[in-house]
Amino acid sequence: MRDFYGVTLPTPMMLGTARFPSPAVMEAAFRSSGASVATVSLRREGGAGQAFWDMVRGLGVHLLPNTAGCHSAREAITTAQMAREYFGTDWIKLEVIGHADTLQPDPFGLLEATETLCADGFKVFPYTTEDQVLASRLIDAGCKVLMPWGAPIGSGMGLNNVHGLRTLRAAFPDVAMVVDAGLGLPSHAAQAMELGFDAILLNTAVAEAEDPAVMARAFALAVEAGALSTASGPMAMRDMAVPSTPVMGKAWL
Amino acid sequence: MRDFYGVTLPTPMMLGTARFPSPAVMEAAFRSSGASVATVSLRREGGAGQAFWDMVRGLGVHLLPNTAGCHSAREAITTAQMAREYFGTDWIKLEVIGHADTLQPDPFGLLEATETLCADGFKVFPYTTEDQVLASRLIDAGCKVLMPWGAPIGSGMGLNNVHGLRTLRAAFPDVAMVVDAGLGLPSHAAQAMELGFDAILLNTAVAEAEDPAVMARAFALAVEAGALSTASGPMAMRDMAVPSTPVMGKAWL
Amino acid sequence: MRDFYGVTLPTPMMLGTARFPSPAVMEAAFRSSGASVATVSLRREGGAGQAFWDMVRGLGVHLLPNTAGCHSAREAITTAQMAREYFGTDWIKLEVIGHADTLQPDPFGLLEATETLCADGFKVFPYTTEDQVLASRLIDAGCKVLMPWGAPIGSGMGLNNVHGLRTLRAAFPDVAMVVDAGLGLPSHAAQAMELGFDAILLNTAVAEAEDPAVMARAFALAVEAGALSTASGPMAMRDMAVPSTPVMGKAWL
Amino acid sequence: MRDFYGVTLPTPMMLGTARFPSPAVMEAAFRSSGASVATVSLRREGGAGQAFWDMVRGLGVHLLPNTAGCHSAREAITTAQMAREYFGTDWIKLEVIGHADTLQPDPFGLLEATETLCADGFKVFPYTTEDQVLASRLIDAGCKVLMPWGAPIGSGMGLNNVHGLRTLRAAFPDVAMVVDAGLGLPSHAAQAMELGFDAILLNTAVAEAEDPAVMARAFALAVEAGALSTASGPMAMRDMAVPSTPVMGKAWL
Amino acid sequence: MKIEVNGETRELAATHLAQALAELGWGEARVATALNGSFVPAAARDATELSPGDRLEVLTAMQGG
Amino acid sequence: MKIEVNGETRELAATHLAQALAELGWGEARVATALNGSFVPAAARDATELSPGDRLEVLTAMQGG
Amino acid sequence: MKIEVNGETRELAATHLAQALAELGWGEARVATALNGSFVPAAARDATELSPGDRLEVLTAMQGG
Amino acid sequence: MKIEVNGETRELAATHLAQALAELGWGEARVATALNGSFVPAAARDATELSPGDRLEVLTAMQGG
Repeated sequence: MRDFYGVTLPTPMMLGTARFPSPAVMEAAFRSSGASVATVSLRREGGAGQAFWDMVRGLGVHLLPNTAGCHSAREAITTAQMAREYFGTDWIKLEVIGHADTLQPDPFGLLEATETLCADGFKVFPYTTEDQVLASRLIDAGCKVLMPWGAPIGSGMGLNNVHGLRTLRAAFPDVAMVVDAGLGLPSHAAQAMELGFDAILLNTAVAEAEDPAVMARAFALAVEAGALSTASGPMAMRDMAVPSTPVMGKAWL
Repeated sequence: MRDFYGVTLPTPMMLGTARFPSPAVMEAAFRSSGASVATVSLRREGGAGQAFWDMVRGLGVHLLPNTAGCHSAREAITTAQMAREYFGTDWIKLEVIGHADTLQPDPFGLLEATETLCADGFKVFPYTTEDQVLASRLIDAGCKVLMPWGAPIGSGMGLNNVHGLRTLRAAFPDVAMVVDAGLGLPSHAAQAMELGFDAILLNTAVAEAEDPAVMARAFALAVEAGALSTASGPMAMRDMAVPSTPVMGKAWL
Repeated sequence: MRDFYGVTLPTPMMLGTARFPSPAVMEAAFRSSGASVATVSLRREGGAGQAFWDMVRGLGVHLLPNTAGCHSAREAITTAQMAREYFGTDWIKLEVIGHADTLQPDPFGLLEATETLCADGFKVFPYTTEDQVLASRLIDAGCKVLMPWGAPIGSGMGLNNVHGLRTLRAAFPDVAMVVDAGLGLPSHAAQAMELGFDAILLNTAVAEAEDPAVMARAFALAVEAGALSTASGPMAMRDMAVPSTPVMGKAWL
Repeated sequence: MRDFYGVTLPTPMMLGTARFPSPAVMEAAFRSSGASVATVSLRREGGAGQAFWDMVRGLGVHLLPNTAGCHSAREAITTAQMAREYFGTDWIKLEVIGHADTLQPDPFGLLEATETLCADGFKVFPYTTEDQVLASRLIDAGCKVLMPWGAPIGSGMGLNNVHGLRTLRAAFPDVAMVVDAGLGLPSHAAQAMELGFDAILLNTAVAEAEDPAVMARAFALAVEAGALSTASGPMAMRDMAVPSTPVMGKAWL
Repeated sequence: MKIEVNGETRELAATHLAQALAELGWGEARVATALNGSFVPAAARDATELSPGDRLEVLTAMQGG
Repeated sequence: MKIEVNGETRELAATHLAQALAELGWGEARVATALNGSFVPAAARDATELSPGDRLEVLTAMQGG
Repeated sequence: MKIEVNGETRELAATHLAQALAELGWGEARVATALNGSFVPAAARDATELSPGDRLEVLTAMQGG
Repeated sequence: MKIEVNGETRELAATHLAQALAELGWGEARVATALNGSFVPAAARDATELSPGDRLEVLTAMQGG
């Protein structure tokens, strides 16, 4: 598997920490899935911060702070700087939201923030679209990882633009790519890996399942399945049938 | 998982034994996937039969003889009787082929052969279409398992008629159903299990992969993923985005 | 366009007469669409029959009586005989319903009724599935027209199994085929004609539109569009972009 | 139909003038389709310019010059200025290409050129993606028309991201939107109009058909069909069947 | 005698189908008839005897899809 | 007599199926048999007479999908 | 002086950011700080003067997707 | 002087754009012009001086998609 800014992850699965019914259920989901990265955020101190901080450190996974909810480059940059100090990592999942309904990335604010943060030594994981031109600009700015969306955050629709994602993957074969947002079922995750992506990041589909720990495990198996499939050289699809059982030696009855 | 004529399978994966580059590779695929059923056939004795028989018995899995290549009920019935004696099992994967190009089941010949074989004590696994009326007739004839196709045998197209398969699954909630034929990628297998099917049967997608043992493992993980997903109560798909990270407590920057 | 039992239709559109808000609206839909066939049924005399009969004759189109609601071959055969006398035509849209929820055709009852009616001189328009083996049996029985479903009656889902329909179309190039049931939007109708079908039959999508006459016109244009497309030799789909504007002579600015 | 910078078009179809086998065939395509806008370009004078100019003026349609092949805002701006003088129109189909393989728009160069040209009094028709944030920036810059792609230019794939296009359409209900590029079949055009788009622009699918004039007519009918469908209030899609023929009064046979 | 007409039991004086239709007020009406599930052509109505308990269907044109 | 074995005409001295299998070198082999399109169980091979032109199928395990 | 802390106006005696955090009970807490929209590293809190009306954000770890 | 016209180097006597177009045989032709990447309106051609090495583009209508 490609590395992420020099880090080789044990599993191609990144998991959010939000929307779980309880911290215990969240921990169970990390254990059952073997997710190797946990996304976290910064919010106003209300007393619960220390306990959450202790807990996520206890997960023994890489922490990936996000800039969720930031609608401008400036907000995202300041949030990233605060996160680097708080979480002690220069990894940042950079979200610059362009629209409240779709939570889609703002290509302009995203590029601006990416250029500033890369110059400031951050290792940026940009939450982006499948736009290939935007991708090339982010790579020029210093990104070694891209996180294109599959569908709007929390929608569970899966991969809305398979052709666009395939084109993006093919355009930058050497860049690590993570499908982030919109996955709803394990088959979506397997499909993403079959398209050649390097990992997935998900949260809602696991946290909102009736049994998050089991669903987390299901996604973990699906991404591994998709990765193995890509590695094992799939058959070519055919438009006609071909008998699997040999016809030769068939009896005349 | 539902049982198959009283037998509970350790894994929801059935694997064919044909088209592998070598017996050793085939055995490796069974080991890596943990497939619990192996499909086999009868062909004219050419000297290789005994060795193959010894080998498949050595796999330690349930054997499911097929009637591949039979184009009439009579042929299929005679083949089934010979298979029962040879393989010492009353399980039969009943194929009555209706057309050489698509290898699609012949609904009429299939029903006729099913009625005869069920009456004769066979445990029939009918290779059928997603046709719900045909399904009900096969169930009336005594089938406790159905094997609807996903796509033409060996095509690797996946699930050509998702709505039809979903309708079939919903119509007979208590009948064990195996998606047989046409699967090309693990995501197809996961999707089948997410639709509520109980197992998959595949051959070409594994045997024709560059590394069959790894692809077999990929499919095994995918079916487990799909089964766990169904068991864990997936989220409902939404048409709009919903932030995963809480908005409350967001800083004003 | 292929003929239908020797009759060449002026337009490849057949329209049902049910579920319209009023007879006047229904007539408007026929006028605006130029539909060349109207489907009708027989029901218990309640006093309204004569007026409806006068009205549909006034449409000046071919009448195609159906056997809607018949769940057995016997019922369908008797209904067909009554319809032939009443409507004075040997055309019959043969429906033998296999399941009340999906209203899908019963392949067995349909074939039985078709064989009896063809032998009795009827010109059968069988409402069938995309099943190619069933199709060949219906053709052997004497059908010169097939009416495969696109989706369940009244669902408006469009073409649920495009691959199956394409295969059916290719298998019997000389048989007139009408996509019947399940069309919801004009694009579905255009797609059916692009797949090489010869006509469509619809009812609910028109009758339940807010403005049935306008929707009927929309479908009429769509089927003509699809038919012209097939006739004019469409471009081949490409996986990559090709500039339409010539690159040669481009200025260097 | 929405207007385009104050101009109401007689038909929602715009047609390119390139890749036709001959000028006569091109003229036939305009006549048969009733396309109301013709796209044209500027290239180095090689002697044929005057004749082409006379011919396109003779079409009696609105001319929409493009900036095809421009890979920078600067190139596109200069080309637009030259086109305004040459063709005597302030309409410009603004293309700023971001990648030679996909010919996809460059969001950054496109926005820069749009801002300059709108400020300079041009009526910009930007060739853009389905990106909603980019769309809002183009609208802020002064665009009253957007031309999102359906698929890469000349690919004929149709609408690659239906969800994205539906979202874009819903986000800006008052802006005229034209699906430009990638349409291959009339059903694609009908679908675009059913999604609520106001017109289509195509070229390759018509020019490369075996009979361009007939295919142009097919697309013209399809866009009209789609527009009428949207206007006539389509039925709601259902997941289950509903009989069209009334069940009441059904005989007991 | 009592026979079932379009699902309702009726007391009729008629002994033959043609008479029954007249008695039911359908003498002139354009209808198609089936007796006990079998089609009876118009030409055969005069000669078709009725028996108590017969199931008569008298059908006419209706909207259809 | 001449019978057809797995699609090839063979001259056999055997008069019964069991003998034929032995003569064909399949006396000990694990096989399933059909004569003229009908299954013949192993237990019935001794008693199964052959006639000239009979069609004998002798099958064994093979790969299948 | 009055400054705005996490969106609420507070009356503080502190003149520098470090003092303010102590006065607010966050002297020991693991937090990240921003003043008027700009990040203030922990090391700079002692030297960072406050002015009336300043907007102070004091953030901590929270769930995120 | 030598200037580049539509990508080809040409030796011209003309000192201004309008003269150059005439010398190139495009005096009457309907064309649009750009000099060194910038648009030159028709009205400005008389007054537009040329310098050695200038890049002149002379464009006309062509098919477009």
